[in-house]
Amino acid sequence: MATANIEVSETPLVLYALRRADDALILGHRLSEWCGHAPAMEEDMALANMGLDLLGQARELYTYAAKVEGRGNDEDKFAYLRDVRQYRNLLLLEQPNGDFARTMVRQFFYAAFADLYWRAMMASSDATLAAIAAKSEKESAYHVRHSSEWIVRLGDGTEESHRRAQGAIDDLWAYTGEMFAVDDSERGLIDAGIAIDPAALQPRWLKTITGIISEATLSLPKSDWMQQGGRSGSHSEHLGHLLSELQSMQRTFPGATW
Amino acid sequence: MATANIEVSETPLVLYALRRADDALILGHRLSEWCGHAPAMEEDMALANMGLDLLGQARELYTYAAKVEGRGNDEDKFAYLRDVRQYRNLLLLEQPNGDFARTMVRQFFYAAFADLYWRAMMASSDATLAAIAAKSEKESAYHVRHSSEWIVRLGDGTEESHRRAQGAIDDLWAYTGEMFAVDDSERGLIDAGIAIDPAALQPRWLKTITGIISEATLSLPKSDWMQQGGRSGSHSEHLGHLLSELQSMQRTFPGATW
Amino acid sequence: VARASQFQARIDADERIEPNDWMPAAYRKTLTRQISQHAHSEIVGMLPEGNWITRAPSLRRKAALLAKVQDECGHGLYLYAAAETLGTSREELVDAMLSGKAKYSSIFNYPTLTWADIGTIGWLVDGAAIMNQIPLCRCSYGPYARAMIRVCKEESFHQRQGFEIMVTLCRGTAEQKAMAQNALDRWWWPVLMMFGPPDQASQHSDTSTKWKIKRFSNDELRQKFIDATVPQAEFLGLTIPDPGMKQNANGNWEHSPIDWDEFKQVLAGNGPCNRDRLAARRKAHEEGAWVREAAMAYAEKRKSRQLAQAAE
Amino acid sequence: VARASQFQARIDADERIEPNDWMPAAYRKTLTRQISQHAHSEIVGMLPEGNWITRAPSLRRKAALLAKVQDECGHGLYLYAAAETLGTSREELVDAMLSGKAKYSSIFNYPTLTWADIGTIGWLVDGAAIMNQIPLCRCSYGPYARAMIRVCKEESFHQRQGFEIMVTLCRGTAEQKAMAQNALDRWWWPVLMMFGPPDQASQHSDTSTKWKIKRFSNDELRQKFIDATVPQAEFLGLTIPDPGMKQNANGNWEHSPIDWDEFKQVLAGNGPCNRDRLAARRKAHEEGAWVREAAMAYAEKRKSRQLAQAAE
Repeated sequence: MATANIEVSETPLVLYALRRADDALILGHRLSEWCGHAPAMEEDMALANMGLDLLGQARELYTYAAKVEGRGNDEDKFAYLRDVRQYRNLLLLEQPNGDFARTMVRQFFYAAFADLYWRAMMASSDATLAAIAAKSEKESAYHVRHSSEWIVRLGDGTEESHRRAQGAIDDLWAYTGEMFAVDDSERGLIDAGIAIDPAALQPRWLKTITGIISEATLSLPKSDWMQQGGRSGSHSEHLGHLLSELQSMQRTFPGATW
Repeated sequence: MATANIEVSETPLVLYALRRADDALILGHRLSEWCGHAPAMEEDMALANMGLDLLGQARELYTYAAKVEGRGNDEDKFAYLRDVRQYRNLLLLEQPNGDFARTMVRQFFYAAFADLYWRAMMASSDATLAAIAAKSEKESAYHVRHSSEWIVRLGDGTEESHRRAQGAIDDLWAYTGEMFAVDDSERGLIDAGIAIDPAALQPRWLKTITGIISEATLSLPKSDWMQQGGRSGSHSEHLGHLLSELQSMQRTFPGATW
Repeated sequence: VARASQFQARIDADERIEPNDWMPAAYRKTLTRQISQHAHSEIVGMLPEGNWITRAPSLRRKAALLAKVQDECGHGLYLYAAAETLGTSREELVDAMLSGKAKYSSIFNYPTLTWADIGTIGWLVDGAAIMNQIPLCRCSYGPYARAMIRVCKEESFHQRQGFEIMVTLCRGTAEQKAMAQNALDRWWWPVLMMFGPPDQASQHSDTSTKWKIKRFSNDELRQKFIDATVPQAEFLGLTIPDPGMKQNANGNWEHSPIDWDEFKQVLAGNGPCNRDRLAARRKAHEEGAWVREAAMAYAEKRKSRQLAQAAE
Repeated sequence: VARASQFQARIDADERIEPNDWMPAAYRKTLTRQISQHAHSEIVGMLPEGNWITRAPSLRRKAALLAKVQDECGHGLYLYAAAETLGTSREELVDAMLSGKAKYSSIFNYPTLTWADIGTIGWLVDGAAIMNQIPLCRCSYGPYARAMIRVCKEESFHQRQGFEIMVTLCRGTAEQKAMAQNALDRWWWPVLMMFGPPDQASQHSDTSTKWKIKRFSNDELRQKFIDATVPQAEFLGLTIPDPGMKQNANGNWEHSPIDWDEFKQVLAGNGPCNRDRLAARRKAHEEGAWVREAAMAYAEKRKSRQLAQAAE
């Protein structure tokens, strides 16, 4: 019986790299869905730019995971030949684009985290991760700037844009907690100085977020209940649909070179 | 190099059955996309009913194609392991659901044809096709009734529903010509009394259509330009996306039994 | 007061209460709430399974799943009709659900991640629903009891179908069996919560029991369900994700403590899919508004044309 | 009249015309039409290729395709900017496209069915575009000429990428090679039509040539393209779907007659994707309206706040 899904040895470092790679791929894919359909041509450009940055990050991280794992996997096998339960991205990033407000709120929540995260990761004792972090941090800084400008414009724009932006914040807020969570696998890397502890970044992240949200005349939900699961493969219903599209060619023509 | 697409010996009779099977599967699949999202619960029921009828027709026709072909293919291999260029359905039926008006216009155009077509096919010299025709005709008669009632309601309902129904007619009209086209492969079956000539049905079809459309205070486009290609595998961009979803499980887990 | 004791006497004599019979306001209210929640559950319950119709792995499964989800819609329709006999319109009931005021079963706030979830929902969720619903076939309120008879018949068909999907997966490849186990792992505890809070914490049971709406306690039904399910899991070769579960002297399987905090969170709106489910139903309702308006406008036009014709 | 002949003298002397220079109204109109059509083509051209971004078969191809479609958007932006120097706003130009009044290249009214179409578009559609555009780098109107220099540089990169996709397919499995051949079969004739009607039937060429907007005739460019493409197809091992094509004494490849009826149909709106393309662009525009309004409202609020602050 043929099987098309690869097996992955999820040692802590492989798992670490895959989680971040999946984050970047899935968000990059979502942004790429806008291409040709954005509210203005300048936004087609900007969304594609951010998508390209993220795809680039994903490729480097997958390649590193493959190298560390050493079982003959590569960036394309990781991206195209894992099933939904093998994906390790944050739930936030697989949420559908929705309207432009929702896409920008998702981007803002994540980029504000990623920027702090990658900046701190530049001090990783793992030279490859430190190098990826340096590049990703520069890119994330632009993502924060672009998305936060839009949050302010939408929040403080018209009544409709305010309503949509607030709705997006309310809907996506519960997915932000997962960014700061750490499991045992990752705790070991933190203790070894390979990874940094994201929980330490939460106060600064919250400060950035509340600053922009209040400038935008918007508000954060009171609820502190947070949804988790992506990091261990318990996803929302949205990821499966995304993957059926993303993987369709590799699944239909197994083993071919493109 | 593994390949996941089956090869099909498209003799005239196999091709004939596959074309009708693909019609039924693709339209049935489109209708099933509504399930849980229809404008009223009664329509959830009705759309699922019609979808089930069509899935049933598809299964019988695929099974017959498999039997005639005699190469070990079966209904699931035909449905799940042919690529977009191997599909043989009418372009009309792969068009996206759009709003309810568009779904109903698509249904009406096709059902009004299918009803006449299957009624005539009951006289086929091929006993299996004649039996499938008898069953399908009964089902199509209900599809015509249901969809034509909606065309009248939407056309003669509110200004908005009229505008949407007219828009759907204008957009889908160019796909209706393909229902009446015959190629050499099918001509041989017609001459042999196995298939009937759809062109002979066009006047009656047009009479049904114009009757309902005018009762609905709607109008048919003037244009007589017609789009073709589905019967020979030249599809619109929509079919590939539909198939990536329809086939995702069989493609991801090749060879498994479900 | 005389009417109230007469009413209770009829209940005690196992008579059926019918729509035009006198009934206490609280009975009416309780039943309206329960039947409509049940109807909402059928309708919202279309979504998690509907999520796999377009991806079902064979044509036979695709047709069966579409038919099943259609049946759920049908159940919703009978149940709304039963609730309407108590004097509240379907429109009002649906609006209460869409606005978030009325509840539906929390089990539908969990996502369907893989095809094995479709099997598991049929096997366990429908199985649990049947346990809850069979006693309702003898409920004191006639229209509800009759609706439940029809619903239960179809549900047990669905339950068998779901179990058969699980059998196929468990006899399949290692990947398929792992998929089945993973689905059981995710659904087991939420399914146990479907029977409601433990008896000592349940709010509505006392009066419901007196009125013969409820005939067994939550814990009794939960126990029955577990005892029925354990051998099925064994048959499938799957492990129930409760390492502390053990059979007691009476032959009943005792489960470990249930995480009622999760139950309360999901009930309060904090389940994995609460927002998605309501958003999907609201979207269908809002995007369908113009269709429903068109149908009404047409019906009115037609009526006034007919009147005009009759007057000629 | 003196200005007109002075203008023509500048053109004849190969001087560049700049936005603030005097120019005949017809020159302005012709260029506005041509540049904006070109811009519309870049923007609508994002759609057929964009259709495969989410399904590109490797991450490298996915990134390259997204970058390519983004470049097309960038080309659209420079070209609108060049057209705006002639006095019509981008908004007006875009509205004319969305309303169906202004045209875009008909080649984008054909669908992308398989991944091989992405290779073929790069190889042939971009290849044909470059043939058309290289002479425009020397066009008499400065802003257009400068935009074209930048566009052509990127287009030839895209063309090489497309050809490389074809090479990979043609060296791949039998299925991949068949996919490549099928794509060539579907795109060949539409690509030849990209050069426009045959010279004896062309409307705009005379004045365009006089004004040094157009430097080669449609048929000349088409011939150049075919002669360049035939050896590439041979290299790939693909068959150009024109059994009547033959090399003449000058070494040029003579093609069979082109079906200009199809060309006219597609131009008149009856191509396979005309409705889809316009609908997609209109949807993006309409659904983006609230975003653009929000940005404007915010900019105004900000301005008035700054003014208020300055006044304090």
